[in-house]
Amino acid sequence: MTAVLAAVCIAILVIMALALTRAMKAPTVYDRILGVNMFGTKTVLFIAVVGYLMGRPEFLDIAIVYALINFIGMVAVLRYFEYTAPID
Amino acid sequence: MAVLIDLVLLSMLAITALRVIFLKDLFAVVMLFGIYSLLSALIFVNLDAVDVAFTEAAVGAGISTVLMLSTLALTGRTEKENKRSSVLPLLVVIATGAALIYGTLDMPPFGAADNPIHQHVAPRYIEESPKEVGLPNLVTSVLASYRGFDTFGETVVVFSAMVGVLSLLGAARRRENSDDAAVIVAGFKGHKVLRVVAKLIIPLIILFALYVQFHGDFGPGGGFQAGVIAAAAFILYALVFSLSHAMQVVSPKFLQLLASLGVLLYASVGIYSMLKGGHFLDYNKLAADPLVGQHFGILIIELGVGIAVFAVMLSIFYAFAHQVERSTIK
Amino acid sequence: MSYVLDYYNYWVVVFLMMAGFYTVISANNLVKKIVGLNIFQTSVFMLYITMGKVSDGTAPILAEGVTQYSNPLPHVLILTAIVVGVATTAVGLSLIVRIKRAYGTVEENEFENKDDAI
Amino acid sequence: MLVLDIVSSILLMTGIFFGFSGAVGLFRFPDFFTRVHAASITDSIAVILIIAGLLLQTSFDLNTAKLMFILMFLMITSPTASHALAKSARHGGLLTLGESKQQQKQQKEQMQQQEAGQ
Repeated sequence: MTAVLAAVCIAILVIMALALTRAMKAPTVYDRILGVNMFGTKTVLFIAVVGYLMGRPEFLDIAIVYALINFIGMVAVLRYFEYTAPID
Repeated sequence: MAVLIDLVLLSMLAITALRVIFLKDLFAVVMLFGIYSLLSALIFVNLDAVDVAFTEAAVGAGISTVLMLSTLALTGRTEKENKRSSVLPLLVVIATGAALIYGTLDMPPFGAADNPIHQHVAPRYIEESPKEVGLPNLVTSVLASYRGFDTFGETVVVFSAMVGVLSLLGAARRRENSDDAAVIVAGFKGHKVLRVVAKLIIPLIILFALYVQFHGDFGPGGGFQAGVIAAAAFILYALVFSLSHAMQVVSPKFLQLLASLGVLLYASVGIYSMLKGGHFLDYNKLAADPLVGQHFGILIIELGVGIAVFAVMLSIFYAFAHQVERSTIK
Repeated sequence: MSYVLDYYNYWVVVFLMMAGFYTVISANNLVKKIVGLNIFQTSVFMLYITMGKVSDGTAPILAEGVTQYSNPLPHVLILTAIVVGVATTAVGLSLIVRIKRAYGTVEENEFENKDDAI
Repeated sequence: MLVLDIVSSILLMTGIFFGFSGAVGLFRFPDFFTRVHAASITDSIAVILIIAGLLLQTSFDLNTAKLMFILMFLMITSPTASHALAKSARHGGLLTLGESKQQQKQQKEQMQQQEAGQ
């Protein structure tokens, strides 16, 4: 079972790397926000899986905080982007 | 396995930091900085620093990003071209970097159990703290009980940061005529779905903040993290509905009162333990049995820290958001 | 190979420190300087936490059947440092807002000689 | 016990497959609105499957409650975030691939008319 969890961990790391490159190399700002959002949700899953892999499942509190902060950061970016919204 | 995760995360972090240097669009810089602090919080989780990851995620990726975004809304989004040549800074950076890397060569290897850092002070606290303080979370017991006076100083530092920001930006006053036409930028009026969902999850976030506040003794959490998460809930409310709505719910005057109440609560625990014959912030005297006294003491000061940090973070956000709204209206 | 594994953490910390340092020096915009400062700061936190890690230890929360814990003391130090770091960032950002209101710009090369004009 | 392990590893693997397809879709799709579509849908399905896989690993205790809370929270917030992003992009004037092609065609026709006009 731990082998499966380890494989899942590595796979999520690869997905996070892809989302990160999307966030870094984005044509428009909205693509960048999309990359950041996808990276955030994948981080939540990563912590949950690592918590179970290491046998310390009280990491789940941190996963909840990640989900929270990811959503609030997303709303803040959209809100303040509409203030200064020249489309580049 | 943990080493592999550590290596991959560190290299992702390095690439993000590199990318931040060469970006001109400040919006992208702040978003990548959000990812940077989220990634560093992940590395803290991997290095077994659970409380630190909690704080870094909530504070670093949450509050700092929101404050920087509101500053960008005031100061403009793109950085102008830098005419000065970048050779000199590069040389300075390379020189100091080489000296530092040379310095790390004779540091003890990473993760070895017999490193000098683990021999001197740590064993005493790992063995003694269950007997003297009785909390499973060693970090909270050291933070709140052994080093209570420093945490008191830290709470006062956070309070003085609020005083600094309010004196610089002017305290946000709740405009009585807040429903007049001047309030043009009234939140996401168009986003109906966002407003309904925000109404649904803000109580959940506050409930989670209370859980974190009182769960600090047994797992990751504590006063600082709880205060920041509660402030993040109200920041979400202010972002989705307009600032004046949020100010009607929690007025700035009430926040300043709450901040000073939190710091006062912390200090009164210290004074009370002095009245009972102990030193300042000596919780053993708070109850008949010292262990119960420790529990009371830590619970109350964590509550004081939580209230103070919540009020400080929210009033700092109010000051910034008030500036943003004032600048867009005129 | 194991030599690199022992010191990889410290080298990445030094690299991040230098990245933040370079951003602070060469950035023209004040907000970007603050971001560089935060990058520098987070790398210092990582240095302390990597020193406190024990390879087969777990998080310093007492649980039965666990003998080896990572060192909790750097965690307490860094917890305080993060909160104070945010407090200073907030004050720094409010100073930038005031600079923008006073000089109309936050680009360093533009308002350097504005004072002698007043 | 073996059945539980097999079922949860199947769930985890399919969750990873969907997550991976979302990440690849993020690069392969031509314009922004299809990318939002790819990312947000595979995000939700990957969250459901992976957390369901983890739920089978836990005996019924506090961790199950936390996992259910994460699942419910993500099910509420991640589609909303993608919706808000797409709406804000649309409101900000971003064109879909079809519309941008049409716009280029119109501009070409106007230029031809101006040349024909001179």
